[in-house]
Amino acid sequence: MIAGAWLCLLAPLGGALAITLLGESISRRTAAWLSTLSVFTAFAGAVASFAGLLGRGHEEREQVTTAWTWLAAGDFDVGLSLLVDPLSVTMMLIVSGVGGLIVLYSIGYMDGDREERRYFAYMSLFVFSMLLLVQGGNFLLLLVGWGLVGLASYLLIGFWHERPQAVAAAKKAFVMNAFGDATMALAFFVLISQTGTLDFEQAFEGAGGMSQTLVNLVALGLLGGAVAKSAQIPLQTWLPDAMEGPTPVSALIHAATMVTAGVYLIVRAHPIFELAPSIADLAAGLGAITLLVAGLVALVQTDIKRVIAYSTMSQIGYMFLGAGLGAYGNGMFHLLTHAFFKALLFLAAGLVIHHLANEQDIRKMGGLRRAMPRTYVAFLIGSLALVGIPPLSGFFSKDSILASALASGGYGQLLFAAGLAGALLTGIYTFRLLFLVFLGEPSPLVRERDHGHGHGHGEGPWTMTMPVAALTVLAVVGGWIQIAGIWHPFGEWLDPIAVGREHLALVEPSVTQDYVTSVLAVGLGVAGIAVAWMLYGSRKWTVPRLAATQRTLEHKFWFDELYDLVFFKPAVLVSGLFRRGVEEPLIGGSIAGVTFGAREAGGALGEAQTGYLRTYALAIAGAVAVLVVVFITVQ
Amino acid sequence: MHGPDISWYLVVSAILFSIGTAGVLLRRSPLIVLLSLEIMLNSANLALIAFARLHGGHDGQIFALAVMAVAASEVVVGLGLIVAIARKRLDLDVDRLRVLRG
Amino acid sequence: MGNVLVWAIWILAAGGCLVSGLAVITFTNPFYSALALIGNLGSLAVLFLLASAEFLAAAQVLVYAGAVMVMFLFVIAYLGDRSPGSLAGGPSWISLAAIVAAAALLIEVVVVIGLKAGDGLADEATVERAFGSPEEIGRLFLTDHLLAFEITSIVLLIAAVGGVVLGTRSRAEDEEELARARA
Amino acid sequence: MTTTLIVLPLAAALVVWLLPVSGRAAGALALLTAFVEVALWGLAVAGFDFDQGLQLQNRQSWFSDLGVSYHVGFFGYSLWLAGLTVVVSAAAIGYALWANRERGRAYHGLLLFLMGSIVGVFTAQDLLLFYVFFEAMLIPIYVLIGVWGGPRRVRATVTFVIYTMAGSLLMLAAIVVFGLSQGTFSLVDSGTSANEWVFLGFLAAFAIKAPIFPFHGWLVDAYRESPPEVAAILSGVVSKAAVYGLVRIVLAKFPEPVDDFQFAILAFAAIGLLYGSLLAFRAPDLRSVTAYSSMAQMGLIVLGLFSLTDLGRNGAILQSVAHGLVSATLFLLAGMVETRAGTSAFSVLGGMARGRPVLSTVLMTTGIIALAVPGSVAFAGEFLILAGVYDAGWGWAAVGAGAIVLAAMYMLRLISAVLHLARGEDVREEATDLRPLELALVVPLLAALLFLSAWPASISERSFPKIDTIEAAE
Repeated sequence: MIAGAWLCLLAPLGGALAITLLGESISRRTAAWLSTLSVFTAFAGAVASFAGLLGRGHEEREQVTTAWTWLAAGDFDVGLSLLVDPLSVTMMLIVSGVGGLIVLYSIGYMDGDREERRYFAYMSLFVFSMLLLVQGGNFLLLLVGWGLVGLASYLLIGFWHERPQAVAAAKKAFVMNAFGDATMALAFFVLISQTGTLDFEQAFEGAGGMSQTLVNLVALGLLGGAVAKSAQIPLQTWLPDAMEGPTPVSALIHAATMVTAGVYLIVRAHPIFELAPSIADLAAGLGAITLLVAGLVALVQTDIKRVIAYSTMSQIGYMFLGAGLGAYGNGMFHLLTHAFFKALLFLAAGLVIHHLANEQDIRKMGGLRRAMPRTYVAFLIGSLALVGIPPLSGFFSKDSILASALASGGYGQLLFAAGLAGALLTGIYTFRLLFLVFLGEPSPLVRERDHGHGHGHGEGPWTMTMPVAALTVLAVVGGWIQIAGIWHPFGEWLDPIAVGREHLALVEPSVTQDYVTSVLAVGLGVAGIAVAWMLYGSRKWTVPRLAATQRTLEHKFWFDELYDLVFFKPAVLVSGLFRRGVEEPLIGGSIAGVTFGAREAGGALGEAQTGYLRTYALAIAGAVAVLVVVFITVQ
Repeated sequence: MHGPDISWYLVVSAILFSIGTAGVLLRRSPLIVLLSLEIMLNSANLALIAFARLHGGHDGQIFALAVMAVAASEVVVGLGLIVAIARKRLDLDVDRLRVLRG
Repeated sequence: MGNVLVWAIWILAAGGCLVSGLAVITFTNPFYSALALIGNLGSLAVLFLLASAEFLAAAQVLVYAGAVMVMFLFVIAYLGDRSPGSLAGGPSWISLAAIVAAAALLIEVVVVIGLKAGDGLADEATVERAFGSPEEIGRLFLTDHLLAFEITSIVLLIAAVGGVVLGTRSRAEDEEELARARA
Repeated sequence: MTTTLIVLPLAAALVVWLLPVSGRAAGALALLTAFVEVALWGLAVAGFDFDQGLQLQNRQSWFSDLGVSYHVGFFGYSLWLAGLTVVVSAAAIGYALWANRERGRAYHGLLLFLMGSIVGVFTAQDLLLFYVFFEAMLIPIYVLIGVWGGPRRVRATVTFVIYTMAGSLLMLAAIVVFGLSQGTFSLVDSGTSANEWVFLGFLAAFAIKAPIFPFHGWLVDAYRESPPEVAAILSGVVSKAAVYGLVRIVLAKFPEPVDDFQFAILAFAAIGLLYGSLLAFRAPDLRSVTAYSSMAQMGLIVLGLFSLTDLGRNGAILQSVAHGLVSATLFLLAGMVETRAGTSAFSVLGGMARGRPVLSTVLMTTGIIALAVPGSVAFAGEFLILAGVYDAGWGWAAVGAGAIVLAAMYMLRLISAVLHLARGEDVREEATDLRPLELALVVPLLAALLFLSAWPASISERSFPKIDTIEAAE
């Protein structure tokens, strides 16, 4: 089991290193397969760990293994240790499993790119980092993984490094994530200073003895990291831009795995959030706001990937809502199903983009159903799962979150309402996308591609279609492992991560609440689909023209402009001020002043050099006379 | 053999030293400046010898002997310079030799 | 009786010393100045003798008054007529300051002798007859002060070399001379 | 052992200067010496007991009546700093050999001399000896910048000389006063002092050397005008002489003034950290960014040292080594970029990643470590430092955390400006990728960085003996 965990972690790292070091001595195709192989090896390791845990009693499902002391100073030390428990194994399975499928898909998608090797090295690096994040046995290693996934994300968003937008988006993503890293680090400093350790168990115990303010600060710092990584308001603006990266990257990093790390963090650190209920409520609230805002913005986006990106933000909002309210199991459950259907949507979108030679503007698409029937089915299933139509996976997971919200008091009910509104929005924007892309008359672009390509090409090579098929199946059946009110194997599986503490899920909705929620949510989802059909499918209604609203949504509520004004511009300004106001006049000026002064003084003293021998001699004699006086008086 | 005590020697030495100083500072001919320097050196020698007598040790005398040797060297170099200056057809005048002017 | 004689000789020598010193710096003709300096050195030698520095007195006469001054006289005979006799020029305050500085030094030393060291200078050590004799000096020079001795010899050597270098005509000067002769 | 480490390069320098060999041969000899140094240093590490204080001592009385002695030896932290010195110097000498500098004998002799004196600085256990090495270290730098530097080398040298001279004189005065009042110049035998003026004298010298805001006027010119390998040594190693001085002299000998001035020093360090980061963010070329980021990093290191905590102190040593390796690598890479494009100005660079995978991988990796991505050794150092300085006040840690974000901003800007976007005006299409020889220069440095990233505790756990403070170790 331990060996499985190490294999799982190290295989992708090995893959990345091998591809980097071998360089051009292997073909691009070999590099691609090497990477795929390494990720599937990791999956095998994860499965082995999973099997190992299943073979144990509930109480013994927590294993820590330490390779060596990673960082130590004084009394503080942190091991390079892995934690294998149900939570981390769940994440390992998602990351390596979905990751493996997506890397496989990339073989077809990236075929022919000049820098394929680099791409696959980065992909392996990402999987390694993500696994380190979820397997890390203490907060510091978690932060290391946290930073490394940010790095891999940066590298992959900016993969096409000759595109200015891609480079800018990559930088933006990294810097916003660095902000989150910094707040997390600050939280850790508080923990170290108060408890002397970053070990999960010990830190949780120590946190119990801290003052409320400090616990709140720690929780707030962690939340800052989570919000940045998961693109929640107010640190959400990087995610849509991140769509500049290759589509499989968006599927893997910006949908299935990395962006959900915030949820993982909240669940992992739940004892701290339980000690700081106000911050947990804040997390849930931010989730609710994000799911609404993202849903609204998604309504007007014209880039196929950006629509899906906003829906990702919105879905993670649900997870935050659940995790913040204490419904950890349900939050994780949604994380799992979301990984399936969102990866599916991205990969299907990738097929479309691939088919249309990198065109991403949905206004130029339409009527693709005929050209790409299988893709259409996959996309449809993904969309239905996203909207939460039974019996697809999204239904089970999203409704359980909403039911938990309904069950947790007044605040929860407020959030519940927001979640329901989000369900309506989800229906509208998801099917707007579907109808615009696949239904209607084929657009000029689509027709041209169909003719140019001929039909032999089909919908993509098997390396691309196979993962899509697999994810389609998972998106359908993925939700059946937990059915509200009937069976909860997933919740029970996750329970042991809080052995000896309260039950993992702090809120337990009643069966009635479950059914009420389901009826409402599904009803609203269907209503959303209907609205989308009237607007974009049958076009019986026209899209209302509300200029101000439209503009606000198109500018994504002006967040980018705001941050530019509040952070970037001042940084540039202050930097310029320092350069012109301090560095040049004061620091440089002081040097010039010293040189000038020295030259002047030299000139003045030069006057004293008369050249007359006796002035020098006189100086000596006078000095001696004075010195004698000094000696006499001093003695 | 009781002659004047050491303080008298020192007074003579001091007067000689002042005379030498005045000579160095006031005269224009480099030759006489050199001669005045000799007076100063010798006044110092006198003081050294007087102190040697006072303490009954030889160190002062040894020192004075070394000073003589140094004085001899100084004369050699000094005179050599004067001759060289003269050969360059420059004026033998300390007031004219002021290329070190700042 | 002996004391009176010693005093008399001492006063004569000291007086000669001071008078000849003044003469050195006042004569306009450097030749006379040099002769006065010989007198000065000679009277100093007498003072050395009275202070039990027999070897030094001898060295003073032989090396200084003899060898060094002869060299001086040669140079003066060669260049004396080209050397200005007057006092130095420049601003007059420099001359004034020079005299003040010299006087200040004198006064300071006298004050020091009188105020600070008066008593300590009265009782001089008793010395044996051999004090200051060539044997003593020579022995010390080759034992305790060997390093000083060697360094002195090196200084002399360097000075000798320096004198030779300074005295040698350079080729450029020769040619210049030649050109002038032709013209 | 210690004496050998110091004397070997000095002797080799003499040999190179005196023997009439070709520049290439001189370089080869210098490189060989550097390798031997690295090997010797490896032996020293192998035989070192990190739970003890001063080891590998050589002591010889020098001026006994003043209490001055030739006394050298290693503490854990100085061993790491010396290791940094020999490794970076070896790379620098290799670079000089590769670049085939004019007047090779003089050049390589100076580099060797520099290496020997820096090792001397890091091992000196006597104040006067420390001063001698400290000055001996500066002389070759003056010459290397002044003779082999860029177009504005004279100005750079003069500025550097003025600053360092001012610092050195203050330090000399402080040393004399301290030594005479203690009756000995030995760092081992002397006790502590509460004299604030002496303390400030030392502090000023090290603040200039580091440099700490506002004493950084010499920094940019010197780093931009020196030959790349000299800049590498200057920013990577020489600045760490300040770290050694602060640890060995200021912190160890002046506990009371350190307490009194802690706030002020932390404030200046924090200002330097932010100031350097902000200027790096707008600096116009590769070298200036590296220079200002060095300044920021030194601010961070000082922050760690003056947090007066175990975490901060160990973190500062770790960060010193990390930053030394990083900035040396960056300067060497800047030199390699300059040989291709003739400049390191961002406005005319760009797009070098296309078709140059090795260059882009190496620069990217270095840059990423430089911005302290979590998991890198620089991150480990920063983390320890900030965790330590949190105890001195949460505000310092917050400032430091803000600097993490700024570091990301300026390093990413550097990476993009060189590697990404459209091809810059001065980047010729045929400009080559890194050649194997160049790779051989930077890869060892990178390998060291990656090794330390995998195991930063190798340094942070082994810099100071565990039980105690520095004083008790003596």
